[in-house]
Amino acid sequence: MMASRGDEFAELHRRMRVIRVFEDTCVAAHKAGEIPGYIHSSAGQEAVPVGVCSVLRRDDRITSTHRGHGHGLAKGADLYGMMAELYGRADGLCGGKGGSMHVADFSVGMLGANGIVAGGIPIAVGAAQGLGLLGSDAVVACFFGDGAVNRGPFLEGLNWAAIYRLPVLFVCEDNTFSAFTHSSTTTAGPGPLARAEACGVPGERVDGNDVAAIRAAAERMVAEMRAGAGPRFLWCKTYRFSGHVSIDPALYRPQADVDAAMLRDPLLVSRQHLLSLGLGEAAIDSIDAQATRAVVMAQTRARSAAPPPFEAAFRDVQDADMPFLSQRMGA
Amino acid sequence: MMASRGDEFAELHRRMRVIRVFEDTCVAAHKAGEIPGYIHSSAGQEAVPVGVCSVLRRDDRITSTHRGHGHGLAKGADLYGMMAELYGRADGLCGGKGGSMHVADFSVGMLGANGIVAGGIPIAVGAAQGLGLLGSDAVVACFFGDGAVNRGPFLEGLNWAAIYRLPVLFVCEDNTFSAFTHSSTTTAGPGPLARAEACGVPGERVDGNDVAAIRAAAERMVAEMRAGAGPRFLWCKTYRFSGHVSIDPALYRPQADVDAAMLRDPLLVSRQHLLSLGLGEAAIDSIDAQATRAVVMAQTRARSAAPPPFEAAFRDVQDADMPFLSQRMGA
Amino acid sequence: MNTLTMGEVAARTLADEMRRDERIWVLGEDVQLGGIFAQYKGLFQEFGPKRVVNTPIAESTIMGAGLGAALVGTRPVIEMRIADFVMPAIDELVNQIAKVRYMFGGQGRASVVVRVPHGLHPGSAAQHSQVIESWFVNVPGLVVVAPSNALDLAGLLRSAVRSDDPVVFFEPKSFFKQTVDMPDDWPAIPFGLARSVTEGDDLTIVSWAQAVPAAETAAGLLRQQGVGVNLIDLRSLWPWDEAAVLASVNRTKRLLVVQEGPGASGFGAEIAAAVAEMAIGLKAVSRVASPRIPVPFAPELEAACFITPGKIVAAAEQLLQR
Amino acid sequence: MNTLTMGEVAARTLADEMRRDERIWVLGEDVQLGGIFAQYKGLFQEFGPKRVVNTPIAESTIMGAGLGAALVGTRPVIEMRIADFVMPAIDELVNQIAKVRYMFGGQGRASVVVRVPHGLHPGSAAQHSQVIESWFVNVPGLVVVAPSNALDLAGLLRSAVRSDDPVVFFEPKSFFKQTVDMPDDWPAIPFGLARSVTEGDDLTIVSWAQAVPAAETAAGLLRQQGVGVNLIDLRSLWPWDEAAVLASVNRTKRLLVVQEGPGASGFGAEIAAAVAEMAIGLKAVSRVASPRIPVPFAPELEAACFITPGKIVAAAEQLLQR
Ligand SMILES: Cc1ncc(C[n+]2csc(CCOP(=O)(O)OP(=O)(O)O)c2C)c(N)n1
Ligand SMILES: Cc1ncc(C[n+]2csc(CCOP(=O)(O)OP(=O)(O)O)c2C)c(N)n1
Ligand SMILES: [Mg+2]
Ligand SMILES: [Mg+2]
Repeated sequence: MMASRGDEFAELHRRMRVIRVFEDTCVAAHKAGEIPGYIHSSAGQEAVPVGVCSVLRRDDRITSTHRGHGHGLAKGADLYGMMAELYGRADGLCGGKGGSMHVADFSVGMLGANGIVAGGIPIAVGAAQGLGLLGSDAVVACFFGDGAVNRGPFLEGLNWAAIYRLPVLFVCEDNTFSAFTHSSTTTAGPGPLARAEACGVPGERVDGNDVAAIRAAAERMVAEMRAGAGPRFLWCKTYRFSGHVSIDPALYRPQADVDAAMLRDPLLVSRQHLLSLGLGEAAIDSIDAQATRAVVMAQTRARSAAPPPFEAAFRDVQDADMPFLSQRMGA
Repeated sequence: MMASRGDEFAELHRRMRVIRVFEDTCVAAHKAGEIPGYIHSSAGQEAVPVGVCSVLRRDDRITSTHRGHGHGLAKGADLYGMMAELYGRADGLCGGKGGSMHVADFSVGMLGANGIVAGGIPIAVGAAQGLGLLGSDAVVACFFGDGAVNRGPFLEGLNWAAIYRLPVLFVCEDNTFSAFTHSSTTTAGPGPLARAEACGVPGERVDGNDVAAIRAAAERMVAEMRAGAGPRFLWCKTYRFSGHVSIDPALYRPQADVDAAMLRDPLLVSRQHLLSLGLGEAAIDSIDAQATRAVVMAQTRARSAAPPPFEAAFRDVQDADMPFLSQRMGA
Repeated sequence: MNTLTMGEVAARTLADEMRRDERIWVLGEDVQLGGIFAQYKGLFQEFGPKRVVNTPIAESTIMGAGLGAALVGTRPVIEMRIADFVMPAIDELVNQIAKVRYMFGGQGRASVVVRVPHGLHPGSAAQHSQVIESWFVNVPGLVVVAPSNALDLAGLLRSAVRSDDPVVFFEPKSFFKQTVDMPDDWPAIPFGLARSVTEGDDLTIVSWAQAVPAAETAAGLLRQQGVGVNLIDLRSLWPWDEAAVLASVNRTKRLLVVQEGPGASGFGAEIAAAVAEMAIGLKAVSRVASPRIPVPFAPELEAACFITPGKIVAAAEQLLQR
Repeated sequence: MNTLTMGEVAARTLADEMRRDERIWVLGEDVQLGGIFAQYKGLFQEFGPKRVVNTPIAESTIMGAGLGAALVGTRPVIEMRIADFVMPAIDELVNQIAKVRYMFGGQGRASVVVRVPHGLHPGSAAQHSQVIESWFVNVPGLVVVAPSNALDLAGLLRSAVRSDDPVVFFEPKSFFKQTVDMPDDWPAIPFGLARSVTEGDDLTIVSWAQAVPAAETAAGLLRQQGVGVNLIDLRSLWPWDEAAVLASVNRTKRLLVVQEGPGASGFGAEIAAAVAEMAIGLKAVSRVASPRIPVPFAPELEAACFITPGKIVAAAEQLLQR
């Protein structure tokens, strides 16, 4: 599909830049009071979803987290649809009913962000099991944070995938923090990968800021999974550039760590990589500018898009219902 | 306290025999319709609680499972009180309100059997944490089955104990089955110990039918724990001699496995050990007979003991309550 | 006519539906052996290990994996063993299954049936006896049914596995071994349709699940006293048959709600409240339920929780005096 | 008098109690930083890491460890962040905490306070907005409180940490930043005692938690129309102040229950049902609650769920005509 290694990684770079600009734009829009609710920015972590999703087919599925914009955009969700969702517009991917924490685009296999830490894990293994029952060879990539490895569903889901040999790629997006807490203080033992292996899921650790490394590992693993080898685990070490939520100044992060992380910005790493592949500075700048423009256009459109009609609040609840009774009290 | 190694292991043998006879007696009484509810017999697994509890102090705590009679008796719970509880009598350890699945004896640190698989794990880590806060050097032994290692609380509890360095001895009583299912079909990876280590809890595997081996390992670990080394894990491989519940013929167990297990009956192993320590056959037989008599006496007494008075049903619910309202509807 | 246990009826119904629709499959602990109430007996033999899946003891993931499998287009039947074991899976049921369709704007459906044997059962004590229906009535997105007998269970099970909505399917666990004479064929029963068990103009009794047989006996006893009881077995708790209940109460002016499990914020409260709001000329309403105590083990104490004809008749007599 | 935020009031109250009783400690995610509503601000600095314990993201174990620590004699305050995150911990709360005392025949007590900020909050959508009070009223063994303001929260928090019963302590999460003028000292408020907010003889409004301010505004609007409202803020949901509510309804003959969260099997159903059973000469009862829909994100849709003075006045007007 992609012409050359240069073009290929230029495209990945573009996707990462879209996510970065999307996140920064939305954080600003939230602080400005334009976007309601909460924004969990994935700035600094773009290499993970972009690297992994670059080796997935459209009919492969992903599950996501509360920090899910990047996962959706990397899997191919419509940029405007996602922006409109965050703005709570009728045009949003979920018709404005989900917002940032519930962005989803089933048409590209993005089964939804999730407001519950580790909530995507059982969904991912079940999706893989269901796909198997339907005779599909699609695989599922399951994104979760370093905080999620301390919740029960992590153990249960990995064990589950292993016993049924399900094609699930577990992707631990280790951004060093669980909300406002350094994860090293709440996670014992040698880390996520050792836990996975102890549950029968082999894997490896990669540089979570290097999209090429992630892509290479994911490519290998997805091929193995599609061939029936069972689940795989990818531990991606990275760093959260911003606060846990948009309004969190994240003062609990040691400045030296932040500075070091900025030097390993996945977009810088990618730029270096593109330069080494022969792309020029100007070409890369133009990719970046193009990505920025796309986000700005999406925002401009979302800003002026219509909100959902009030009746939409009562749609898609359940088919068998008591609309009279259920609305009587609150109407 | 114990005079010689011979006496010491004779006492452990006696405790194991008490448990065996207790279990067989209760299963028969349940089948005969004397004991209500369910009975989960621990016959075949006696070496585990007896070995572990033999190194615990009275103020050390244990948590248990649905298969908890042996844990309680090993920790020193009153034999008659336990029998009376299974019979649903006022004299029972829980006044007849718990039954087999909820036997408890807080006076000896037995914090309760549990009807929820893995339900004792978070309680155990919390108890250890609480003891630490109170300045006690007591430790907690946490018993659970091989089925429990696939439930979320296993991961959460082990990680918890490790990060706070809590003195919890996790004891996996691996009797090969999870209810009616061979656990090998539902547990992936290298097994419980590897999972524990991956959560930062070191440990070892011992022969779950050899009370001396279990005692030796537990003794070492408890000493380490009391010295502040943090949690430890003991994986005891054994076999469930009977069905999951009293009425389960357990036909799903391969006969060859059952036969092999019977040869490794912990009471046979213990008898051999006692013989090797110089005890005579007659002495051992008399220990066995004495144990049997004690259980029979307890049963005879429990049979004719009084049931709890009806009002007891409304006691120990909560202090701040609405007794009128709460009883009105059901009274 | 065939004489079958309720367990067999349940198994045959599901087998029927699984033959009809290949997307239906079952997951849960020990289901390959037929389930602890034999309600899946024979299914493993007929449909094999891909469609009758034994799981680890991992209720959260049984529930959550069911959801994932539904989102890609299969129709899982999620076996929970007993109501008490739903609790480790409430997050997946309430935070995820009930909400996915809505919060994703209709992009996906959680077409699952969550099967939950529930209710009192002798000697089962505090952690194996619970009734928690009202929690799920309180959760938007969920259909809740609680049949009292084999025919209703079978008919509602058909509707449940055909439904695109997630259904929490409570089953009267003490009745699985009872035999019934079943017709050769049994149809689907729509959600939200109650069954009138006895007719009468003096008193409306609304009941469901394991309390119904006691209510039926009580209705017979009251009839002997000259009191005509319209006993309504709700069968579905959400949606529930408001029309049938209101029509009856508007006639009798007296409502007695009879349920197993604690009355305080039990589902009976919703019925009593809704009737109090909507009925015309209501003279008296009352509830018979288990007291708000954990279920004790000893039979002498457990008796406090069981719903008996005697308790119902006593409450009815009081009600008729108001 | 001091002007404080509700978060500060909560933190100071707990600090007071922790000074009084060394067995009290706090565990939960991010509590050392003060909690996400600053309701633990300063506690870590004063009491250190042994009594203010940051935990992994592991609600089941936060809850269950709290229980274990209670069983050996400490008094844990278990922080759950928001009601939606209680769901992974329901097993530990309902199957264990609520039942240990009873099923072990009184040998142990689960003296824990489970703190649960709950309710609607703008832009929080389906998984961060829930109200699940009624589930715990349905669970024997649990005390359930749901104060609406700082003074009540503080007084009930004192009672809760001093109580030997397990207490599920719902806190109005949208009000934590509001400031109040607090007296220098604030006393414990006993469980089960309601607060009369406005007096009146034409209509009883029973409300609690985040719905109270809207109900108070509505009572004022109705007063302007000449309708006297006795607005009762329940504060405790179990036990609840039956005497106060019945006395009021027996006078006004009309009850309006006003609550956030889905009305279907919400706690309001229990109040309406109990009043319908026990009140004398009741003319009309009605409920204002959120509709039975997951909470949507867009402000325009979310409005369907918020309880407003307008909705309350409209329901009151209808009720007064019956
Ligand atoms: C079950 C549950 N508990 C708590 C929360 C609150 N919370 C939201 S995000 C978060 C931190 C998650 O950390 P991690 O998994 O590392 O993901 P990250 O935020 O770093 O992407 C927490 C505690 C939640 N959403 N769900
Ligand atoms: C959460 C939960 N799920 C299911 C059950 C039903 N159940 C009771 S015992 C058991 C098997 C437990 O296996 P294991 O942990 O190995 O203990 P064992 O019975 O072998 O002692 C099951 C599934 C339960 N009690 N709790
Ligand atoms: Mg993280
Ligand atoms: Mg086992």
